[in-house]
Amino acid sequence: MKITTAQLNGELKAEIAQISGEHVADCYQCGKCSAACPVNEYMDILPHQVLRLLQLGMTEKVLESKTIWVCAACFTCAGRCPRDVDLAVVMEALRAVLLRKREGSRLKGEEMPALLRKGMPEQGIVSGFRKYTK
Amino acid sequence: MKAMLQKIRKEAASVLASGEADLVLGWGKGPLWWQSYPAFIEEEKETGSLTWDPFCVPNLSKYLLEELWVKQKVALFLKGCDALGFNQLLQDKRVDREKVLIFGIPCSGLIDPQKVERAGLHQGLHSVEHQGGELVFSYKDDQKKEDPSSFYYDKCLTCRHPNPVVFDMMLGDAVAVNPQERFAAVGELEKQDVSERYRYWERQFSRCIRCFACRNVCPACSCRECIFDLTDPRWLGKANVLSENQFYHITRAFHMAGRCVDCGECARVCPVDIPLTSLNRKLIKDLNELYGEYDAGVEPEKEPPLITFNPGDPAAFLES
Amino acid sequence: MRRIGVFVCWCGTNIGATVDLETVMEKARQMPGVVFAGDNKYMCSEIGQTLIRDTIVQERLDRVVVASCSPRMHELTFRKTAAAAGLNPYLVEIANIREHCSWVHKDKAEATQKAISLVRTAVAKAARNKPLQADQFAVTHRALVIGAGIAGIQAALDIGETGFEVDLVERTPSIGGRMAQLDKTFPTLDCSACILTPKMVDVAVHPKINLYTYSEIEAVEGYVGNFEVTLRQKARSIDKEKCTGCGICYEKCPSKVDGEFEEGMSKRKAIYVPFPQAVPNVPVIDRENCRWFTKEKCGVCKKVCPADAVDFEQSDQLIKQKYGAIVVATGFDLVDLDEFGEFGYGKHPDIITSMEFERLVNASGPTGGKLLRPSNQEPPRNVVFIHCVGSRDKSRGKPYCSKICCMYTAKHAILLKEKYPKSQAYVFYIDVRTAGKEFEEFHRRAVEEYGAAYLRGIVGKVFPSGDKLLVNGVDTLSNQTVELEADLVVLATAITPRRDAAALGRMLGIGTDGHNYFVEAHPKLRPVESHTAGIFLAGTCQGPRDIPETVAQAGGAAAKAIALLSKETLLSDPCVSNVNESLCTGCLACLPVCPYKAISEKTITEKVHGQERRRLVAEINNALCQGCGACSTACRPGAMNLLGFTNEQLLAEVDAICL
Amino acid sequence: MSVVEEHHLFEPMIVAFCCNWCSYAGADLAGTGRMSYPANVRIVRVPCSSRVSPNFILRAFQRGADAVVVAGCHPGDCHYVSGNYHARRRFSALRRFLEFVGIETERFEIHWISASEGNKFAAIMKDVTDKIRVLGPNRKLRDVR
Repeated sequence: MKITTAQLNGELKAEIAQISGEHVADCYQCGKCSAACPVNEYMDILPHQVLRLLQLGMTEKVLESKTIWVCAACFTCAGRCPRDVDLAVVMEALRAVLLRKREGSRLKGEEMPALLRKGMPEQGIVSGFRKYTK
Repeated sequence: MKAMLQKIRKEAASVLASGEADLVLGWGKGPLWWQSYPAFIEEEKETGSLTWDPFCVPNLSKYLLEELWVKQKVALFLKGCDALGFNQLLQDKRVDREKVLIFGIPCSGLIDPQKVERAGLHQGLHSVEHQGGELVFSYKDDQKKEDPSSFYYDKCLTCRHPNPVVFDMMLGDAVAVNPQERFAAVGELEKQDVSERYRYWERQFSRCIRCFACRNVCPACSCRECIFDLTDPRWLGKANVLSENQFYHITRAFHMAGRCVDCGECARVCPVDIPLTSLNRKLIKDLNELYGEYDAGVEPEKEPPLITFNPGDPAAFLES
Repeated sequence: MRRIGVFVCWCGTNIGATVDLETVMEKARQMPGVVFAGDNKYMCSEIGQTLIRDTIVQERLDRVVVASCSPRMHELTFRKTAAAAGLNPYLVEIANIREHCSWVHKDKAEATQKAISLVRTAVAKAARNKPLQADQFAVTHRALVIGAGIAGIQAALDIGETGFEVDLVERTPSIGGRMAQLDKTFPTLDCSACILTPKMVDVAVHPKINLYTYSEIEAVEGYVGNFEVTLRQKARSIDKEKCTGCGICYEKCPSKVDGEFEEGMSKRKAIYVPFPQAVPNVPVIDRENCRWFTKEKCGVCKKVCPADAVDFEQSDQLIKQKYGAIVVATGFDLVDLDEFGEFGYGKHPDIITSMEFERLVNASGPTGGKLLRPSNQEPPRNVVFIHCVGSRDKSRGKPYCSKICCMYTAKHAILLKEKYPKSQAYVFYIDVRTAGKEFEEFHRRAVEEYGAAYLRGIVGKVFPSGDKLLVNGVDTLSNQTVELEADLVVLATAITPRRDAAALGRMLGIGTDGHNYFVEAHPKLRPVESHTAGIFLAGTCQGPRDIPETVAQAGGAAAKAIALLSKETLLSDPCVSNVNESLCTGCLACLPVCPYKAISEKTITEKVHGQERRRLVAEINNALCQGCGACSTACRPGAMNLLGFTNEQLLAEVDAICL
Repeated sequence: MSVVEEHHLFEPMIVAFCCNWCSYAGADLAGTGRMSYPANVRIVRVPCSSRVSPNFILRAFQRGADAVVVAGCHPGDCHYVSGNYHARRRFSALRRFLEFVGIETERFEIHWISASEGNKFAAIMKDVTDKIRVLGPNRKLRDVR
């Protein structure tokens, strides 16, 4: 896949920037997020690569990746980024783009009490909502 | 009241007789009931003309500016507010403390002649006196007794230092101090919105006739030549227009910022009754809030807020 | 009536492009007092200045307004031009129609209107300028150097060489600074002590350099040419003359303290000499930890001292001294690592900073130069170096690059391999920045000859596992996660200014930037001068730099100081406050607002109605006054007026600018 | 049309007193950085923010200024050590006092701008101009003779 000017300023890239409010250009690829990520070995593309691909406008490649679903939104990367780029929110934006286009939220609010009673930890529900609702 | 009068005359006589002072500043009685004017007594025999009644309001300390040039030692009588004024002159190095002998008079409040007139008691009135807790109005052939509280000057109602803060000898025992809240009027004005307040002050300042009485009576206004009289640079135009009046009153109030002893004389002498006290008290209130309580005139050695600082000062603007 | 000349500069196209200068000149001719308006492509050029000089003579101008760039650039140039034509230089005013107009307003019509307004304002001010004479004041031919690291030492030596007296003040017991802590220096791998110690000895024996170690600056007053500094010579509790430096005292001393020089990795005694090559080689008693001073017990050092040099009665001495110039060379500190928990500093002894690594490989260090793991004193096999710890970090550390870590980490990798040929260095980096002479070649030797493994990506987490350290990283070139088992982890920590730099800056009256580095007068054109005349900057107190740059800058600062000291007198700035004694009431409200204590009381006598009167007025010491104008604002009757920015001038400017 | 364009017909006139060592240098930096800001702002150079007297500010309003800005060094960075500390107290009192006599506080602003904050200078001047363009012309204190 060649990098072209059309790609470099594609409207999908702008949409993600608008949803997340983050400037992916701030990242200088130091790799700390990938290094710190607790689930990096289950990812097909590493977190710093997600940002690199977004910088290059290759958004489709990122949207097809497993990474954005593996991400547990634990914010370790955001806490350690020397450039203040909140990667967790970028991941959320990427998921939202897909959820909004395809099937909408996978979790329904009304199901939560039942899950709670079955012993689902609140943090799990919060992360779930962060991951699976548009 | 009579006792105080005897003491005043006795002390005045003794200092003149002993030569301790070559001038005594007191009050003399004018022909009308409310006239108690500043008296300059140099002979012992004239001390009999000195008076003391509820109208002895003029602050005598500002006359020192001229008298101390020609006199060796001046004795004078200072009420609570006068003493604050004297201390402000002292802080501005305008008077030499050694050349002044101060008799302090604890003051339980003076009577505003306009309030007497409004109460209709002034027809054929001869004199007014404090007796016991009451105010005695004596006419040609009868007397009336009233409760003094509705006749005091506004400034006396909020007086926080009726007992003089500086004196060589105190002529009476201290009086009770229970001042009313002095920032009430300022608080009311602050509640209005900005344009409403502007119209309020516009009405006040447009009445100003620039007679400069407020400047001439103010103990904190003691410059040899006032900035408003300068022509080069011309700070203030002579024309009596609103803009120049505003420039005058805002600048003068700002010259008083942190130095006004709140003696209320400016508002009292203003011929068109501009509420100048509210202007000064707004600055006192803000400076106290922002940079800590400072009671001008109580401790002359303490530096007023606007010529000192500390690095951690708060600001009334965003310090991004 | 005034005869004002307005000279408009095109500045090539910088001004001419967005301002219609013809209209500006036409409007200028109609302004009150203006008798001439001319222009030139480059008013500051020779031709431009000649135009001004000739016009002053031909048109008998008594005021000059130059509409050009910022007065901070060429006010001095145009003042000199006017003076050359016989016009008092302080009758020149500058209208800043470049930085404040043509460069910031794109719409030509708007920019032209603004330029006209700025010219009108400058004309109004110039009309009220008065001729001012700068008077002269003597220069004290003595320099003060604050901080005796390599920067301070070099500056002191350079100044001393020209015969001027130099006082070199150092806070710690010995000179040498950070460089003394280093083992080898890049890029030549010279032993740091071998090149530093000779200079330290030169300083000690130099006839013109007076050394004040274990001393601090207490107060600074005065101004260029006449600084008055109070030094606090802290009590060493040792008589310098008697002490032979034999060392028995610090052998026998019972109380042990973490050694600052050893970065806390080994202990020193309460009576101590920081390092063997210390100059002066005289110990100091650390009164906070000495049992005699804390609990009135012990006193062993005094008993065993063969030269009876220990003197508990010594007290701090305050020395007041006058100086003509000051060089600030206070050096740097390292960033506080509390914010960087992920690296585990402080949680495991084998996680150390690069400075601690320097001490471990240093022959006079805690392990006598044998690089051993602090945990088990074993030689390390796998050593991980991490770049940019706290540097280039906008969120928790410093946003800037500390400049020297890439080089010294490459040096550490080489030293490691030299000491232990079977060891392996891993360097986690973002970008390797080796831009100096021989620097890139030095880095490539570390990689090619000494086999250092460079991994692109900053470590995510370091945590102990067993007796090893697990390092989680990533290589962003191959996009592989990395997990290393390391024996030692070395953090290249960011450089920061001294913790008390801001306080010293305020004491000296020099500015500090957002990070507390001292600010130079101009980053490109005046790098070694501070904004305050007579105070110069050398070394890392102004920003991260390496030893070659520090020494070069120290030479530069010394040259500037020498240029200043070589003068007999200096011209003072005539823009000082002036008292109109007839207006002054002597209230002295101005006195407390003067930051330079330049105002004092004066009693004058005058005849009024035949009577002799004495009264108080304010008096300005023109030498001390720096022209800030605080007194003019505090003066209610307007008696105090700052020349150059008088009340008349500023009111005229406000009137003109609002037209 | 955004609020600002709606008021486009009125062009405010803003006087800015800038201290030579910090904010004036910041304005210069905005210039060298070609950071454009509205031409409504006119700068008067003073050695220190403590040289700006309340009278100059009143005079500016009298002569028709719609807003006045005083810019100085950040506290602690003053080239004259304590100049801006005095200015901070003086203008804090003045700002509240002007509001008391009816002048909107938006018309009198104080900012600390260092010599390296060119962008901040441009941003502040643009922000003040936009705010005053919305607030409208200032009739108060104006000498209409």
